[in-house]
Amino acid sequence: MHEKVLNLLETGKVDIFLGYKMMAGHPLPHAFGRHNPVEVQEMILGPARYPLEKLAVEILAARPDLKIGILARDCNRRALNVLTVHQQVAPGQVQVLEVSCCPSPLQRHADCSSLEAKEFGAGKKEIGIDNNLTPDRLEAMEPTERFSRWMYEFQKCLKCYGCRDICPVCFCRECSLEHEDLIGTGDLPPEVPIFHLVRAVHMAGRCIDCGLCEDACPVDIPLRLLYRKVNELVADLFDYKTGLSLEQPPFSLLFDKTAQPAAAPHGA
Amino acid sequence: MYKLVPSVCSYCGTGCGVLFKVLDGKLLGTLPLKTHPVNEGKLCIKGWNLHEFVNSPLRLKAPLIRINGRFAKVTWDRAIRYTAEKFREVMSQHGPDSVGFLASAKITNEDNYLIQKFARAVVGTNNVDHCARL
Amino acid sequence: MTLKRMRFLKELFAFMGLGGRLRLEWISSAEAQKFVKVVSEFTEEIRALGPNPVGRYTCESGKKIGRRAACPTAPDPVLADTAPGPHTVPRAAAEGR
Amino acid sequence: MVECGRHLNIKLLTLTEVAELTGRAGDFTVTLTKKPRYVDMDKCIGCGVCAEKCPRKVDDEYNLGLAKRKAIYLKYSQTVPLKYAIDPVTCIYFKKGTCKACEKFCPSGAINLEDQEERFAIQVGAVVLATGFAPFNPGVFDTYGYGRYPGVVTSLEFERILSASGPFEGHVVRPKDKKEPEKIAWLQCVGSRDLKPGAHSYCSGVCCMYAIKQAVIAKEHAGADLDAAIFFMDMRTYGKDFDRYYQKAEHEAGVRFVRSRVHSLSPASPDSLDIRLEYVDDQGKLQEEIFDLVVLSIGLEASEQFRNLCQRLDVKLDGHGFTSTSSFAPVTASRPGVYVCGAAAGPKDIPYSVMEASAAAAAAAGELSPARFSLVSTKTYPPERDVSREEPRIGVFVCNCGINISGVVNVSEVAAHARSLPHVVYVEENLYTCSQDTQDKLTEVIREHGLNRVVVAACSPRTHEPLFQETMNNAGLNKYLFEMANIRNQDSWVHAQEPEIATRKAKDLVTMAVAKSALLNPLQEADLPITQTALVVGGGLAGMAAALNLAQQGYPVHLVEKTGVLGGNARQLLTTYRGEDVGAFLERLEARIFQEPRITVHRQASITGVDGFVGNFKTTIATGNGAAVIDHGVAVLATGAKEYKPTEYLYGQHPGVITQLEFDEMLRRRDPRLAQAQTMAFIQCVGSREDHRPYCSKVCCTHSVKGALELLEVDPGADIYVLYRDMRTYGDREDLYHQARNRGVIFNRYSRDKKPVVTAQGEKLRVEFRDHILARPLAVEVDLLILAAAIESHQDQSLAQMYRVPLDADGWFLEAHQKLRPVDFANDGVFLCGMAHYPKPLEESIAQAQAAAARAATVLSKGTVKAGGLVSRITPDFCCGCQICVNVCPYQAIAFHDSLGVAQVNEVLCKGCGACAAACPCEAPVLLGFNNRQLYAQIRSVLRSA
Repeated sequence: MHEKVLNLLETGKVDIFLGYKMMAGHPLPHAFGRHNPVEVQEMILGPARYPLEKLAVEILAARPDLKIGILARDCNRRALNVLTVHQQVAPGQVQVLEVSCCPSPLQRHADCSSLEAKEFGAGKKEIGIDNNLTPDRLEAMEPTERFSRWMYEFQKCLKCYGCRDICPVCFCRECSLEHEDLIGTGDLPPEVPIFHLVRAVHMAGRCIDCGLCEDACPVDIPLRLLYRKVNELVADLFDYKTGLSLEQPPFSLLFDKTAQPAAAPHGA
Repeated sequence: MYKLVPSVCSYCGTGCGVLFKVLDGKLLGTLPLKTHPVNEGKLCIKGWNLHEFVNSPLRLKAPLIRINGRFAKVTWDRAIRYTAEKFREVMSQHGPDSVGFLASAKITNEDNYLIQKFARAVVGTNNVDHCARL
Repeated sequence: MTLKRMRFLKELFAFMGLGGRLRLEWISSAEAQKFVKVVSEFTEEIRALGPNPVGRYTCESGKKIGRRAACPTAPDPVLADTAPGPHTVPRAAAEGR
Repeated sequence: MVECGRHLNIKLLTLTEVAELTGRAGDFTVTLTKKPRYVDMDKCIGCGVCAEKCPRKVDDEYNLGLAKRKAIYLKYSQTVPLKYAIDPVTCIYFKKGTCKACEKFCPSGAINLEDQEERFAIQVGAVVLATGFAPFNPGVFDTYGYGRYPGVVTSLEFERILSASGPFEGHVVRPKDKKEPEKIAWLQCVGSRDLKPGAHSYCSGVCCMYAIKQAVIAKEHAGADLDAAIFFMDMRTYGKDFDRYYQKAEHEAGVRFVRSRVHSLSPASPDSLDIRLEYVDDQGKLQEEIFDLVVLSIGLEASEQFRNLCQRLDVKLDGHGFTSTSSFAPVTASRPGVYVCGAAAGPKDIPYSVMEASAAAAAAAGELSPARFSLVSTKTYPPERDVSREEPRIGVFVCNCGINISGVVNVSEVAAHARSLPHVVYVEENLYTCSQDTQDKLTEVIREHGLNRVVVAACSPRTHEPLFQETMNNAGLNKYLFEMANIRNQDSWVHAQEPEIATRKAKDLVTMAVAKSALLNPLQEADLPITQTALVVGGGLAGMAAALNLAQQGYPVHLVEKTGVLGGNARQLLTTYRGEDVGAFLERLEARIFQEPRITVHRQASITGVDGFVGNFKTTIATGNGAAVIDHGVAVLATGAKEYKPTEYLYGQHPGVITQLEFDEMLRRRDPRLAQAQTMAFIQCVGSREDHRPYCSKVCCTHSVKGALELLEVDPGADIYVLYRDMRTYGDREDLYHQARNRGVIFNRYSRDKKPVVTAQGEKLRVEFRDHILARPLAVEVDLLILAAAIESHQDQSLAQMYRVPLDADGWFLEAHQKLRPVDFANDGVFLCGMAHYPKPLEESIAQAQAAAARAATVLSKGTVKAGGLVSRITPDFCCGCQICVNVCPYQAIAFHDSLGVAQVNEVLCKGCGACAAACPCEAPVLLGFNNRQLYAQIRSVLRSA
């Protein structure tokens, strides 16, 4: 692993490699550079998860001249695919070094898409939604009960925007969630349930189910459950497999990808 | 070139762990520190925007005194001297309870301790408060 | 496309427990009768479903549940005893503003 | 109609007849007789009080006697001009000399019972006849019992029964007893394809399609249980997408199709309104069925009046009483300078009538081009007031629309409500806000009260917004500071039975309009100059005709042809169905093209790239001499189609099997095989009306019949078989079909699942098929087998993409609207004609070519195109460059700017549909005039008031 990173740096294939390193007692994301090859030996794989691809795209936005490599688990890879079809990064601009999933302490399985949330207390299970539920298990409940439970969850929202800020595929410059005409300002919790439904709809064809949003949520709203349902619908109704390929146009609820010619040439 | 710098949120007393994204010496953004025992990878909206005030054009970097109705930049010496004079003036006329102290979450606990000590022991008033309670 | 888009929203609403409140029909400008029929039918359907439950979380002034204590709204039928109120918002966060 | 009525350069003369036409093309004097209306058009405000008070009720001819009207009346509610008229035949005053109720009650003193007939003359350069058709009157035959049996109605009457604005508001009932029918039968070919005296031998061409439509709609209105049966001889669904509609009607809607000619009707029992139908079915068995209602699908005919008119105008008629035209000049009447379009020149449907209308305009415009712009009026407006620093001052005008709105909605209450709304400083009620005097007053009020936003609560913006916007301009306000609330079509008309609810809804609609109007901003439109040159793609017949007409109208034309010769498929045709020599015509046309200095012909040229948009296209063509860039303002796509090369029936394997075009070639060369051949067969629908090509190729039936007749010319003793699925010799082509049968051509029908079987027998061929009358298999040995091969599209994806126009599922170019805009595309500045649109005979291609030229000239003649107004604008700072908007834009108006990394809207192409604004994840596009703030203000205002 270290060899590969060193090789990427030394051959000039990348200028910066984003991986992890222990610092101040924490496993932290770190930018390894060519100038300090010894440091590369200190690179570790985990156990924390950060949206490295998001960091890479942010760097590229300010310094398009750089070439960046990232340590990519499956979710990083999918996110990068989504960012590429949305023209946020040109294909190949970010080199990936694939590693196996998934060192998060929240994760008991190696497969990221079955990433499970921690155990929750009895209170939440009784009146809220257990983050470990699957969409079908939630759907087995009566609609009125389901609605109350969702409302319970949404009302806890602190409007910290953490779900958006950590999200690797949230790249918009102007966020609808901050748009005064769409979401009223100045109230807590934010407009229930519009705030979360707006975000859910915006996640259609974008969410790659990495679970970082739920990790970052200070009040444990089962966001993955919501977005997972959204993407189930996207897959069933539109036959669109989010993040699985670079060969598809960006998803939009407004047009059918099959009826469209290939996507327009890539921009900068 | 690009660094991720661990730090502690300066907004309130909770002490959440944060990670600053720094590119070419410029602060790009804030991330929660995933493994920090206090916040476990979560932040409130203020923490998420911790970097905002650092580069904000509205940030005050020098003391201002209103001169002829307009704020003017002055030296710390002058500002402190001016404040001390005014305090003395007010307190000599109306007593120590006529003044109060507001402390900030953006300074350290030690500094906050000093402020309340200053209010209580030096000035002699209990009129001291902190922005987290406002 | 519209069909798929509406199914998407319909199912999403249903997932939230708000099913049956969205309907898509094709009515041309020449089909006034159909329009009347569809709108009347749907109005009845909606009426049968009862008031929009979202309304329970919003009171007349448009203020959200965060200020619900002042809001004379119907109790939550499912969670009548444990209805979440402002107290469920963690205090620190509420005060942080 | 409204557009026609308000156009500055169209003068409407109603109740007027042409008495005489003297002079010559380019300089005619038309003598007109104007019948008295007895109502002053300038004073009448169309309020309807007169009709309400008129005591005389008469049958309403618009509803074909199914409803009543008064002696003073409007033909129907959307009449243009919206002015009442007195029918002197039934008016009590004109009969008995007293009454005058209308005069007494008219609020504007518009009644003039002394009105006299006027005779006057006007000078014109060209005359267009668009007099339409008369419906066939089935009452002349006993057999149908029309007029005697109340259970029998004509298709036109049924159309009114189905109509929401008709006497039963779209409820399907039997007029006499209002019974809801359970079974309805349509009888096709009533008065058409009928040699009885009084009927017509030709096919009316439109009845099959309208009967299917009526059956489908009747089932929609009355429920799927309704048994709808259509009795027909041949199903003639030959138009674009018609066969699909037919298939859907049969297989999805469940309409019953019965192939049979019903000979007579009788009442089911002496006292019943139900009708007994006796007919012979496909198997030759006599059947009997009882129907609640029988609809006679009546044909189209030329009226007596029309024939008299043509006599006065010295315009020749054909044998059926329609104007006589040549296939090569389909809209030109026999008298020079007189043009004809629509059903006046023979039965035809809406799209083709619309096409011909444009074609007639083009033909006339070619004639009149020297005088262009000499008599037109234009408008000038005062400069626009800058309202950007003003608080909104909204004026609300609530319209009574005569009794249309006030009959239901409490208008005063709505007006009072409007006064209570924020920013509203002036409220007025009008009897007719759209009347001319109100417009003048509006202008005054805007000035006097310093209004800077205007809301009219009246009817549909679709019809009236332009009028009010013009008034805004007259008052020195930007026209986009105007907003309409539709309290008529969407309120008083819908909730006629619930006045209180309607009033509440009207208030809500006004509240919303006011909330939005407060946030309206002035929008600017810019005039962009255009290149007044046309590019025609395709040098076939349609392309040539379009190019020639545009050149005659005075515009430079580039004609681009991919092969080395002009003429396209027409080169291979021998004669038209009327027997006119196609080759000779092509030579004349080609000569004129090459003589015309305004036309540049590019042969062996292909289009490799297209840039720009309406008014300013740049098309790159590659020729033998390298590439060239052509600047042009409009493009006409006339790329034609091709004959399908069959794989069926031993084609290509046996020399005796040929296609129709190859057959024409043999006729031209007088191939000796034709004279030697004793027995010949034609097979129709080879490759057409199949799963993968589910359309009718339209021309082949006539072509085969014509071919059979040609063969009989060569050898009158030849045995000729035509194997068909439905004979589709529409219009007067039916005469050829009739002639062919008379002369012994054997026509035998086959069904799609039992196709003829062809086997080789040495030099001969054996064709096996099933005789549909004897119901027995037959086999004939033929010398020559002619296949009516389908016409296929070129499936030219790349051309379609370059000009940003769509192709339909069959590869034909898809027009903007199949009925009303048959030669336009949704993308401005690009037009289509000829077989690139759909298979069609030569005369229809020429008419469509002229139509495309006319439509193209409407762009070229203006000299500029408008940009801006209600368009989308992308805020570059918010654009994240994902290009979703580029993909969703149906008008291809958004391009991605590579170096800036943002998407940009071309304001000329943008139609303001808002798809980009809805699709953008980042709220970057702002739809001017419908932005988020405005829309949310509307929603919030109404939720607040609810």
